[in-house]
Amino acid sequence: MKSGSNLEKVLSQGKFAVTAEIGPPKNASPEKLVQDAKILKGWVDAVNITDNQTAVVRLSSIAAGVHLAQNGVEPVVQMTCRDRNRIAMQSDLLGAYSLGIRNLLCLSGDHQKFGNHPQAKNVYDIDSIQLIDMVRGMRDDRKFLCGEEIKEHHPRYFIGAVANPFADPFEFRVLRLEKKINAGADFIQTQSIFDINRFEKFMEMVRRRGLHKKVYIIAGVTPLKSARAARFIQKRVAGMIVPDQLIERMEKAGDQKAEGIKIAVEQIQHIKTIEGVAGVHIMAINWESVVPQIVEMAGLR
Amino acid sequence: MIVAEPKPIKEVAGYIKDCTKILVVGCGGCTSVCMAGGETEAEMLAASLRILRKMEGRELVTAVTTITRQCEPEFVESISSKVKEVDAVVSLGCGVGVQFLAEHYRDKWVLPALNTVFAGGTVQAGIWEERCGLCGDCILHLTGGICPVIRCAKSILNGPCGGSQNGKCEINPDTPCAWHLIYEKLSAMNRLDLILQFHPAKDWSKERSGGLRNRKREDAVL
Amino acid sequence: MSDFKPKIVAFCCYYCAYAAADVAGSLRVQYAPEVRLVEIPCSGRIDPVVILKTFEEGADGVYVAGCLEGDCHFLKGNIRARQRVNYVQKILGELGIDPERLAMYNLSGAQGGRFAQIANEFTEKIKKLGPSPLRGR
Amino acid sequence: MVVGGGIAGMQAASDLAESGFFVYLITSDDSLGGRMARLDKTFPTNECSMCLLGPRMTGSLNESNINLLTRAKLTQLEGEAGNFTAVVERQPRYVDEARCTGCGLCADTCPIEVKDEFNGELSKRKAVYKQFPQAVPNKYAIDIENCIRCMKCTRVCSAGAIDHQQQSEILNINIGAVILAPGFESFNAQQLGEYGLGYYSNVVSNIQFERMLSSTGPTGGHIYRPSDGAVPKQVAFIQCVGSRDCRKGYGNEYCSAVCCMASVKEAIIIKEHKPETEIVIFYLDMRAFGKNFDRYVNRAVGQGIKLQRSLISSVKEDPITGNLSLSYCDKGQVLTEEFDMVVLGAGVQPPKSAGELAKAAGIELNQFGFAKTSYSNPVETTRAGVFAAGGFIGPRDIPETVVSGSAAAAAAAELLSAARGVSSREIKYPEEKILSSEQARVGVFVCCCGSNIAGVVDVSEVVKYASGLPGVAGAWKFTYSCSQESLQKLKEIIHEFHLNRIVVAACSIRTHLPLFRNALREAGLNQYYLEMANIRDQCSWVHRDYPEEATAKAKDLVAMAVGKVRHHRPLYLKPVQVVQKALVVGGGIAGITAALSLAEQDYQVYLIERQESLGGMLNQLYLPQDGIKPRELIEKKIHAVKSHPNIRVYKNAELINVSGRIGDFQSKIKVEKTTIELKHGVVVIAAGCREGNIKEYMYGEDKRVITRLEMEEFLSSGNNSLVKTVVFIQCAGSRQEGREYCSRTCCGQTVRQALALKELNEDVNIYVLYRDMRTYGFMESEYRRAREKGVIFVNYQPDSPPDLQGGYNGINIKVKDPSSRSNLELTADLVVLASPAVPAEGLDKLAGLLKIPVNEDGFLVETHAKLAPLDVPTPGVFICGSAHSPQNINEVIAQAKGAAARAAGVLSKSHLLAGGPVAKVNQEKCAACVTCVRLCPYGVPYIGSKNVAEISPVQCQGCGTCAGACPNKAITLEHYRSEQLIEKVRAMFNMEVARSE
Repeated sequence: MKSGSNLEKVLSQGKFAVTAEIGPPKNASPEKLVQDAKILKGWVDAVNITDNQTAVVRLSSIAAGVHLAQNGVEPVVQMTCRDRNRIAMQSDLLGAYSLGIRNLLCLSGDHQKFGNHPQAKNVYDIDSIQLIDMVRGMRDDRKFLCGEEIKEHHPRYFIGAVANPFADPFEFRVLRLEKKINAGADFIQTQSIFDINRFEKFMEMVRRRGLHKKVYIIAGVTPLKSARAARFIQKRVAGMIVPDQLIERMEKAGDQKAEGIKIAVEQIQHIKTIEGVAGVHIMAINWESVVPQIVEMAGLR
Repeated sequence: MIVAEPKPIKEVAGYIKDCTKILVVGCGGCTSVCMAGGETEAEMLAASLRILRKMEGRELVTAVTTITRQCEPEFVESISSKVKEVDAVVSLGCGVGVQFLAEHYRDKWVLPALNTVFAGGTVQAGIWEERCGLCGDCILHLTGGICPVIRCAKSILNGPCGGSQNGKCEINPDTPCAWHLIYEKLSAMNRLDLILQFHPAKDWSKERSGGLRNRKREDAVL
Repeated sequence: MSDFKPKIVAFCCYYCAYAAADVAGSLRVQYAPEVRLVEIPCSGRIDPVVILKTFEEGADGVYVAGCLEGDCHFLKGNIRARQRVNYVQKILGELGIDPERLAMYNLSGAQGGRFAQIANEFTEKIKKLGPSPLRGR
Repeated sequence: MVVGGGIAGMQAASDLAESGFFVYLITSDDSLGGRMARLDKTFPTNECSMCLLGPRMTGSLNESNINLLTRAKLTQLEGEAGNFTAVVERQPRYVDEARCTGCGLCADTCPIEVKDEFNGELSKRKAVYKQFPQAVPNKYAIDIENCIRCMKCTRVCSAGAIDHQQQSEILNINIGAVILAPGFESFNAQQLGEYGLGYYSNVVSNIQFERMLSSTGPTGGHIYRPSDGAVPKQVAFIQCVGSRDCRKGYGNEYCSAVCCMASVKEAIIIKEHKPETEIVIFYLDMRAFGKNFDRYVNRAVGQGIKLQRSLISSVKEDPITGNLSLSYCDKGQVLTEEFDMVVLGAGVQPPKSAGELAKAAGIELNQFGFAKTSYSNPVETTRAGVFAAGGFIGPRDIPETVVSGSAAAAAAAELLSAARGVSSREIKYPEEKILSSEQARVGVFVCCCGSNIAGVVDVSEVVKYASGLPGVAGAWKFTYSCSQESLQKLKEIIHEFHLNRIVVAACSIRTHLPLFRNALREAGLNQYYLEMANIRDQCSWVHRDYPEEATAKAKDLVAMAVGKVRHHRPLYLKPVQVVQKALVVGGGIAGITAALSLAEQDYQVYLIERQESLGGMLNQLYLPQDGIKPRELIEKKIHAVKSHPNIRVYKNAELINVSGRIGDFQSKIKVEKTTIELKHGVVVIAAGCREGNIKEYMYGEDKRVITRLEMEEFLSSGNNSLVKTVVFIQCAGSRQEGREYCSRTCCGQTVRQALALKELNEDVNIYVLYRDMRTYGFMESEYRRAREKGVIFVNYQPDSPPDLQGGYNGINIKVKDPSSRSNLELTADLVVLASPAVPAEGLDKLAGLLKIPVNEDGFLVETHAKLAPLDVPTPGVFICGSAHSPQNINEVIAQAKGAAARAAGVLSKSHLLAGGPVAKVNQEKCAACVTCVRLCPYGVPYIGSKNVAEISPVQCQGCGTCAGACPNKAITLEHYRSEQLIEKVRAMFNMEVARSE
């Protein structure tokens, strides 16, 4: 075991893992986090905490992770490269580990243009792959990025990375995934899958290169709340593909929410059959309450 | 070249509101080429400032001159007699030009008329685009001659990020994704191995954050 | 305002606008006497500095007149002229001078009547706008 | 030798001189100018005749290869083509031309007054006189018959020019060819007593009327009734006075071709002066057959000028009021109307001297007394080496006269090509003073242009004002600044006052700049030290009712010119090589004739034709014209082209690209699938015209309706036995909306076709439905013959065109006859439509390639409708034939030869001069930003080996687009530098400040 986290245990045992995701509040209260923890407890193996997602200021992902852990849910703390340089990042990595955090998801982060501080100076001292490499180096080589040895108590994270099978150039996405694996990623959480065919193709390429044997791939699923939301994702969110027939199906449905849940369940059931997929990551942002229902309907618990 | 763009005229007028005599100095270098600071624009600015003053009912005396490059002390010195005559100097050079003038003429206000925006080139007549981030540690040999430091909004070195779609950057659908371009170029040249290599964290000390940079060539020092 | 006699400068290309002015003459088409014509070989010769300084000197209105688009004696000079006129209009706006005081016209060398019409039209427009804020200052 | 100093003679002389020949230009008059000098304005542009003529006359006088002899007559011509000896008798002028300064003191003191024939005897002149103010040479002369030898003039002439003892002299001049261009005379309408000219004082001839309209004429440009000086309120014009009249002693059988348009023009000018004047033009057919003529007539009608199709048999005067009553027939009724004034549209006839001159030159005259020339070479007389031009060939307007002058020059140049350049002389100007460092001393010359300017603008005020402007050393007033006298004075003043910058406030730079530039050069100044202010075309003429504003504007314009000229720099022209080859586009009669003429003049010619065979329209014309069969003519010419060593023919060829400039063009032509590149110095466009589509009159619906071209074929086949009634419909598709012009060639062709039908079968019934029969000139005889043969001509009005119905027995036609107000019903076996002549396909594209403008009708637009009918604005490109406007074969041939002469003017030179007002790069300022390289429409600038922009002055077209864009002001367009333009503007405002202070 690299980190000894629950998620790592589940995955290494070959169980179909279930993770969820919550966004910390835009205030200084743990209340919402505690509530969400109560809802999710027992239904999922771990929960991702976003790091100032879409570049909007929120409660720190490390602090939020601690709140979840205290309420019985294992967190996956997300860390982006946008806001901190290599010094701050390593410092936070030490701190988070000291607070019991074991899972880390490394991302480059959304550009500040999309957030509430578009005037901010971004950092990008290092990129996401360099971050993975840095976290792996701290764990495996017991070294800081600069090469200095971490003499004792080095942090040992279960290192996650993201993959977006829906961004371009498509053929390169698998290669980049491999690059992340080579840098040290232990598990991969993908972008939300709506275009299941494309994901199938992606996985086929993954298998051809044998990557599914080197890393746990957790497929992202997002239940759609409404046809309008689906349309918005299709049109406005970069790196997402929502097939038209999906939107049409939502539009035709009497109860769009129920239809969204149904679709998510179907998707999970489909994903489960794809070789090389190690679990699902259910991203029901601002709709966390639906996660248990989906998990149940999909027969995951 | 250094690409600059004119500041709003009224802003410049504000800088010199207390002056009665100014010297408007164009630059025959980069800012001429990017049509922001040559003699034509210097004349335009001088006329504009005079017009604004005239409308206030106050006179503004302007002299206009252009020097070959504002970033050379000799050229800067060549206008000393003109500088002496005025209350302030308005420079249509880049940030370098303004500073060279200000350093050279210690007791004069030297005011910028341009915003210096980037190091770039003419992509077509009348359109200039950024190309170099002046990072001090060029990696273009690895990226097919396309700079991710300046052309990627995140400056990532192991791109493209997940926001790349249809070859465009997520932050602006008109801007090509630098990493997509790199991918295409390397793929066309059969050198995808370069992009698959892990690019370690960059030494940014050679970039501006490493402090004031200078360069010395021993044999050229007089 | 009725006794306001604007000073208007028309930069006219030799091949069309100036020729049209001559034709207006030979046809004795009468038009507003406020316009002062400055001949240039092609409307493309005009540059922003000349236009702006013309305003600075006190012109109430300025127009550039070139050949019909597509018919420029020098192929594209009139297109360039229009671009430059647009550019100076923007600057005039920045300076608080009505950009309407500057215009670009196109006409053929045979259109004496049109020349007169433009002169009248533009003079009327300037009369409505009143004296340039730079006049007499 | 060119005989005749009118516009034809001057054109021929200057074309020949340009082409490297030495020319003796002799005129029996005291001055150059001919008939055109008597005209006020010219149709259809209403341009001032004298203003057009002035520069021409001065140019002819100043051309170093023209030797002008006035009061000279050709009395004998011995020898043969290529080597003649001309005997010229020079009448004494009694004023020494070398000494006379044209000051006019002699005329002021002369006590003798005689009727001035130049002004139609409406005014008086002295016995020592000058024909007209702008006379060239600007020298006085003595009318010795009326001179009483009182010697007052001798005493007053300080130059000692008067010499009553001068004798006539006989000159024997060795020459290679002769061009006869003695012009024409007006028919003397006094011969027609019924119109009352000479008896009724308010009846005037058209020439008298022209003189009245002229600002230098007897009434200073105002129209007064000769009887009482009142301004006439009703004016009648009577057309065809002495024309189209075959009664002996009543004038001439032919149509004078110009009077319709002249009268319309005079009527329009009256309207301009006094819009309330009521004007009626009584005419038979409105013969507005030329380019833009119909539009001009329509404009006249739009202005309220009434056109009345009626023959006026007589004019009666009310002896008390002096008013004149005219009776005429309209819509079957006889009407009588009273007018204040009657103008007789007197026709033209050969000059009185024609017989004498023909005898001296050894040529034959035709039945009407004009020079006998061949249809296929309209400038060739019956004697080899002797050519004719202008009105001497037959009635024609100014552009056709100019064309024939050029054509005659070409014919002479073909004959004498071996002698080209042998006796020509180079112009030597005095060495230029170097003045660049000197302070500007501006001389301002303000022109009155008779009353053209002075009638509105207070010229003295302008002069006074100008003299006070900064940098001005003096200001002077000229009555006619373009007169010889003024130019001489200008030069003298330059020397006397050490002027180094000149402003001429007069008319347009478009017409007069070269003249004044030349004057500066002759005065030893750089020609670019000149600036003109157009205070006439752009001031006095257009602000007639606002003399105060016009004067203020004129002052501004003068101040502006002064402001600019002070910043002028001397500019120099450099010689560049000429590729002495021509490209002729179009292989019809025009192209072939032009190509042959140039080839005969020893230039290499590339002749390109779009079709697979040469010949063009003439391949489809069968009926002989003036005894010449078009098809035979064209076959003969095609053979000549094919066998000529100097001509290279490309068929199935299309011009696809032209670059370069006058003297050095590079063209790409596509011949089938290959592209060929040609280098040449000039281009002659002879793209011709084609038969336009007809939508009217059941054409295409009924096979019995055919076009005039189809009729040619029908007649040539001889298969016409079944045809009993033929109806011709004129103007089918011409002179209507969208095609507002006359196709010119149809009326003559219809008459020929009708006569040919009658010849084949005397019994065939022929009707011609027409709007105006435009059988102008000598074609009138055929029109008359057709009527004699029984062809019935029925007029129709455009608002009620003939109505056609197809029937079993024939086509039923109904037409309203306006003269009888009845409906005529006809049944025709064959209907022939006078189809329109429209621009050739692709002419617009061709025009685009060569940057030639096209008019509303799609034909090419020449540089000047009157005086430069074969030139276009693009230097080195010339046009001829029906691409210019629809024309008859002989006219096309004349144009083609004329274009060849114009082209030869370029090709004869090994070098042209280039430079002057072109773009110049200040290399120190150039940042090599490449803006100019990208911007130049001609691709001239490039970044050279010095890493800065370079612009070749030879290739630069001088538009200044680069200068307008250069971000560091490294490029200047010389003569139009920014500071020059700004100073020009500033001058006008500075003055305003000065005035308000």
